Amino acid sequence: MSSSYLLRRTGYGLLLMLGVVVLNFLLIRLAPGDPAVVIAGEMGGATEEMLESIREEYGLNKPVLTQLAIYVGNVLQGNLGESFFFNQPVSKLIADRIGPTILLVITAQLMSIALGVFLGVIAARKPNGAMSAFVSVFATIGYAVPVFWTGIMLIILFASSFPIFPVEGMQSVKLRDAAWYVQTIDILHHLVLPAFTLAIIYLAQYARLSRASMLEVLGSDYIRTARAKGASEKSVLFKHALRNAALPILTVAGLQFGNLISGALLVETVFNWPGMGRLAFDSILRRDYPTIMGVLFFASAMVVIANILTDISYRWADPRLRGRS
Amino acid sequence: MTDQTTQSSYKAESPALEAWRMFRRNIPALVGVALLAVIVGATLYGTFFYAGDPFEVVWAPHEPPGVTPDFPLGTDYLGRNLMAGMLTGGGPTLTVGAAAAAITMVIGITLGALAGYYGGWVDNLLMRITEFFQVLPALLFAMVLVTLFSPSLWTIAIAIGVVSWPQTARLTRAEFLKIKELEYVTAARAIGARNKRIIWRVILPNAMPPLIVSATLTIGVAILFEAGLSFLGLGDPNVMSWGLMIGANREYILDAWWPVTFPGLAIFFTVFAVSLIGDGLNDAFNPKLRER
Amino acid sequence: MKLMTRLMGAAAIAVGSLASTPAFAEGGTLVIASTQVPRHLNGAVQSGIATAVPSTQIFASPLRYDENWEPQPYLAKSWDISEDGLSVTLNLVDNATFHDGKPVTSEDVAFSIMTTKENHPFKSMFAPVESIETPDAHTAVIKLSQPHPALLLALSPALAPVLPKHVFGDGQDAKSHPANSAPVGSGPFMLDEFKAGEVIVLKKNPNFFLEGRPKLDEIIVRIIKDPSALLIAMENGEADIYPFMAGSQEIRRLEKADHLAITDQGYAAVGPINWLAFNTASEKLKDVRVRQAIAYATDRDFITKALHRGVSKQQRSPIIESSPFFDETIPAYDTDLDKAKALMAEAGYADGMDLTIDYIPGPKEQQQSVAEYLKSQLKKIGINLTVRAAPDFPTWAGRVGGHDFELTMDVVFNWGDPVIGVHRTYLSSNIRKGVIWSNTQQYANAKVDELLNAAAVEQDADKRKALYAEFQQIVAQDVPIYWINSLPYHTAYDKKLKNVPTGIWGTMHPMDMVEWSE
Amino acid sequence: MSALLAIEDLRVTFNTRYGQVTALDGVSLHVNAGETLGVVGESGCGKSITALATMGLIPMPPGRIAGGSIRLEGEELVGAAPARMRGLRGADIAMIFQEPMTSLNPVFTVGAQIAEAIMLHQKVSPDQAFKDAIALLDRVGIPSPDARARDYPHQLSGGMRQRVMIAMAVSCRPKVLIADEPTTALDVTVQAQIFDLLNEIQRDFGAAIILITHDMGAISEMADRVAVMYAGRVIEEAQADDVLDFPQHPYARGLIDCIPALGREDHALREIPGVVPPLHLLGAGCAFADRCEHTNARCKTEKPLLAAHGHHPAACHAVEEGRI
Repeated sequence: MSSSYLLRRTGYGLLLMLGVVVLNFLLIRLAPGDPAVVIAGEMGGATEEMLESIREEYGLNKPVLTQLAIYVGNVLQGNLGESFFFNQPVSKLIADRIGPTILLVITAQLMSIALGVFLGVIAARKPNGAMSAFVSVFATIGYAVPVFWTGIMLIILFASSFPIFPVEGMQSVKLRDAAWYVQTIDILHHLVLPAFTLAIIYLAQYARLSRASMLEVLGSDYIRTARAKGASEKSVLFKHALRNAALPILTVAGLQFGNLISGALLVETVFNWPGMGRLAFDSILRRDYPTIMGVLFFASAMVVIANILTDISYRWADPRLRGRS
Repeated sequence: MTDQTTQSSYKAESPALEAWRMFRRNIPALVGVALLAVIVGATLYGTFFYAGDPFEVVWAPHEPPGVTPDFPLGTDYLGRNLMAGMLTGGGPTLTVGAAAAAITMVIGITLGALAGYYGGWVDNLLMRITEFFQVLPALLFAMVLVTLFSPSLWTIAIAIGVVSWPQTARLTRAEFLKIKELEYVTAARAIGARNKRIIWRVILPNAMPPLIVSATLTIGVAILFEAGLSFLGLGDPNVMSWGLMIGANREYILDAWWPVTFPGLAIFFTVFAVSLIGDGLNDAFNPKLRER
Repeated sequence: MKLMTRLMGAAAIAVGSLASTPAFAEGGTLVIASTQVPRHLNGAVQSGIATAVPSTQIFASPLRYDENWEPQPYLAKSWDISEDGLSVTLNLVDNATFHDGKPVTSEDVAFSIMTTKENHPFKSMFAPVESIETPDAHTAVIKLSQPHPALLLALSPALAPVLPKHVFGDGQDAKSHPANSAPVGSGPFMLDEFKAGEVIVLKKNPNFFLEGRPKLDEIIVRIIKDPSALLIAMENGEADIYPFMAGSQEIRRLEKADHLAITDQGYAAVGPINWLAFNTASEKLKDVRVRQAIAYATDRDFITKALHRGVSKQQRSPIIESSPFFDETIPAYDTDLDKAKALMAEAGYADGMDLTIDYIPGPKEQQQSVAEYLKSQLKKIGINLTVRAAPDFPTWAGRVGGHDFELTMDVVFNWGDPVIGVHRTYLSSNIRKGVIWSNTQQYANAKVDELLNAAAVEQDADKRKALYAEFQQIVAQDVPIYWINSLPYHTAYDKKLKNVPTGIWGTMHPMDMVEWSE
Repeated sequence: MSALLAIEDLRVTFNTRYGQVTALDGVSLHVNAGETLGVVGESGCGKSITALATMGLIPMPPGRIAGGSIRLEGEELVGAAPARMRGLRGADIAMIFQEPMTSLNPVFTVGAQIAEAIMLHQKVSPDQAFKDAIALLDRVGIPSPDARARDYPHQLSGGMRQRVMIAMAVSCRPKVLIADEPTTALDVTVQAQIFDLLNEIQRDFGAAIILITHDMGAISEMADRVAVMYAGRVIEEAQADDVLDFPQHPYARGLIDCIPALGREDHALREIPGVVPPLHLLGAGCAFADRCEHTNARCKTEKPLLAAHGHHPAACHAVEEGRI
């Protein structure tokens, strides 16, 4: 693939991001309520003079369009502003949390794709078999279960009945001075339930999708060719068919990424996972506008990046698209 | 098998009839219809048989289910009747689901149809807007909308609609791109039909099957969405809904599993039913899958 | 899947065995669990328990208090109050240094008190302070415009952290000073890491000016907003102490844990009152009889015993009942529905009325539950109450601060001395639109103003008490607020912990004596 | 002389939603080394099923070999172990498919696909296999085979792709090469080239070819012997010239008449009226009865058997009764 394509794609992504910034800003500033009162309230009540000095400090006494221009200018320089609630730059708040969110989302994504595709391929081998029926039912169930409810049920189950997995947080604070590998195991241990909860919806969808996709591919002429060559069943399934069946899965994986972030928001809340989703939720409740905007910005950026990566891998996986733009 | 390619010349049926015949034979889909009928029925008429104010404190908090015959599902953290909550809580959930799906379909179909039919700069512009909305993480954006404009059933439905339409728009556009090249569209144009008529009277009806399937699934998604928002405490607090019940009782899950479990199951079964129906419709409309 | 489970199980065992062997040495680590999120760590410009707990560890203050409301030396080894009550002299220790090694001087004390006066929301705390003289590096003389008996309590760690002037005095606005999130103090612990909204890690200050303290090596504050997650953390030993626990379910549950002890001591100075406030300026509620009717209809007994499952105590007065200024003779408004109906009829509302009630979003049991309860209870005297929920704190604060409400449930703290936490609610001079926790009831009674102003400057404890007694009688008659209960704050802690802070400020107090018993 | 490949009385059934249908109803065919057998018939007559059955590629379920035998050099293939069939496929029996556009895997280079076929049956290194693949591409007449081997199928034209398919099929020097309508999807000029190539390959490798087609022109060019199939049965079988010059069965006559003869005055093509009936609607009588102008009562009730009544074997009551 050409680098000019990548460049164009990235440029377009940046343009989308700019749109996101403008939209968020206008939306939030046009909403009812005085941010200065919000800030003062968080400090524990304030006088009119304090409100005035807060307005001054956060530039809230300027016209909205001027504020927008300033904000966009700042964002372009990588400055997302100061949180209304925390006495910290939004970028630091997000930097503290983006890692855990990415860890959760990527783990869930990989988990759901790996397991889902595996189930789907197995099911596709016998379209009328028991496994196939299971995948169909499981897919519908996985789709219908509210993700936060699954999380809660897992907490009930694992909190006391089977306390083999931690049900809250990402790390045992008492291990924060332990060796790196102990900490890594500890984090992975904490990751199991949240990642599984998040993965389960998509796992079901990937299973269903890859089953359908595999069935389609398995009926195609080149699979017959592969069999006619004398290729083994394993090679037919996992080499010849899966490479082709993976294309729609990739597309969906890219499109799902936004939903995955939405799901992560709920899962983080349920499992007290120290990620961006919870920051977003808390900031919305606190009317911490700069933080909300920052999180929306980063979340959209993650979607844009995921889409670009999907595009790239799609082109890698499907030679027919290479060299085309 | 190639040996069957000629069957159509022997047995001709109208597509709708054929689809209905397929659907009627699809047992999971029928299960879905039955399940949904039970849920909707209970929501609409349940209070005739079991009256109760879901907000009223009627009993000791956290009475387990099955202990007091008056409160078969037990009580919540305030001592409110869960059975009453379950019966009245479905209404808002289903209403928001249906309304949000309707909003999604209206926006999605309109934009998708215009983009697909006119192509060119219209298509370009509308697709850029669609992409833009696809980049925004839906739940997050809906949360912002709901809090900024204060939560009520309407704002929730609108927020869900506003964040969910892009997929429908894409689907509609794809269908329109396909159908507008077909002979009968050319024929309609040849006899001088106006664009408006071609879009809404000629192409849209033929694009409906996948859109109906998509609408069904959108209802399910919207219900889950409403539940998620309510769970986070962003639902309308003056209206008892299943999501609200889960969110309100979540703090106490270690002591009482039932106030969270029952509404969760209700949401699950509703969405399950809806998606079974959606799958059934999909199979019925999509002849390629019939053999499977 | 199976392999995964097995792997994770193995990891669990590995981690489990690591955690069970004491990972800490001598001093050890104390993990504090908290549901409250601090904005930053500087208590000089921010009120609230979330900031105060870490702030009192990081910053030392002129005085500290024991469990009998008696001031004790801290940065001030002694203090004098002049005869006329207009000047207070603090004699500072000479070996105190900030975490960056610079000495603590009277300049810093003067700077800190003036900064707090200007920026802290509790205006009455240091309002009479006119200037602070620093005759030498270890003497500070506070000059007052009028006698101010509340001053000594205001010099507590929770309210008067001593900031390093060389850090905070650089001209930046103290309210948003970057150092608020990376503070340098002279307290027993130093900030190691602050992940806003998640975790605060404090390390032992090796140069703490009190010999042999602190005992602990490390204090970690873990913020866990979800109560059930927090309970699990306490039960699993992931956290060692959980202060400010107010939920009856939480209390009842942690009482059952073998390794934990529960106490309700340590909240005397906080004075958290759960109350029902009336907008006395509104058409329907300006008639005192309506307010009294609602008071008679509300059953404190039901609320504390049934709704709160017996963990909370009834509260009859604007002054917390554990305070020395509380007047026991105050009318209690024992539940009397007939009387309530009669009052309603007298006020011309025999046919009932419609009202709305708001509540602070937060712990449901104290606020929302009571509001919901009132909805069904007030129906009995013909009041059709609509619960107006707010999705978030700012929404609620906007309504109440903007005087756009009829009834609201609220939780307000006494903060030790009535001058700090009580006056603000009842002084007519403090009716300030847009400001939450001012006199949002818009209650104005000249006699009350007079009594409170006199009590603020009265140095004789008995006379002061008498002034407050009269004040309490009047406001109980006028019911601008119907006080319901004190928040059932409890502390759950590991039984192996020694010297758990149970003084008047509880954990908003330096934990330099806390240690593990092993 | 026993044939290289002998199919006898082969019955294949499929389960469909219309119930069980018989796709092959007692098909017998054979082919000798170096010989080309043409199998003709309209689509749906069972030609491809016969080929797939020989390859052991009938999808089961829904398909099932209900009876008969397929022998390669005397070895029974019906019911052979799957591993054994895999070993034979591509090595001893190879197949070229109708649709070169879709028969190559779009995500692998053509070189890799040929090399895979080689490596599946011969112990060679991947490098060597790729080199062999390039040599094969050269052999099947692809210019600059070095570069083409690194191309993906979509980068090649249809004719090129069919050459690739042929290269892949002959990569292990199969004894039997089944070509299922190898030229249907190609331009006429390319068709001739492909047939030339097949002829060359046969000369070089000495393989037996089963050419499946509906095109009598192709038969006349390629085949030594011809079997005509209709609705799952062989209805006429003989040397190519015999069938072409003296078709017996009315269906075979129809097929021959469909050939647009060069230089003939009337360019109007004759067509066989009607279509092949769906297999699930086959009755007891001759499957061609509905379309045949010689049908009588017997045709409707009794299936004719393949037997030499006239010039050569055909399955037709009318021929047997001498009505035509």
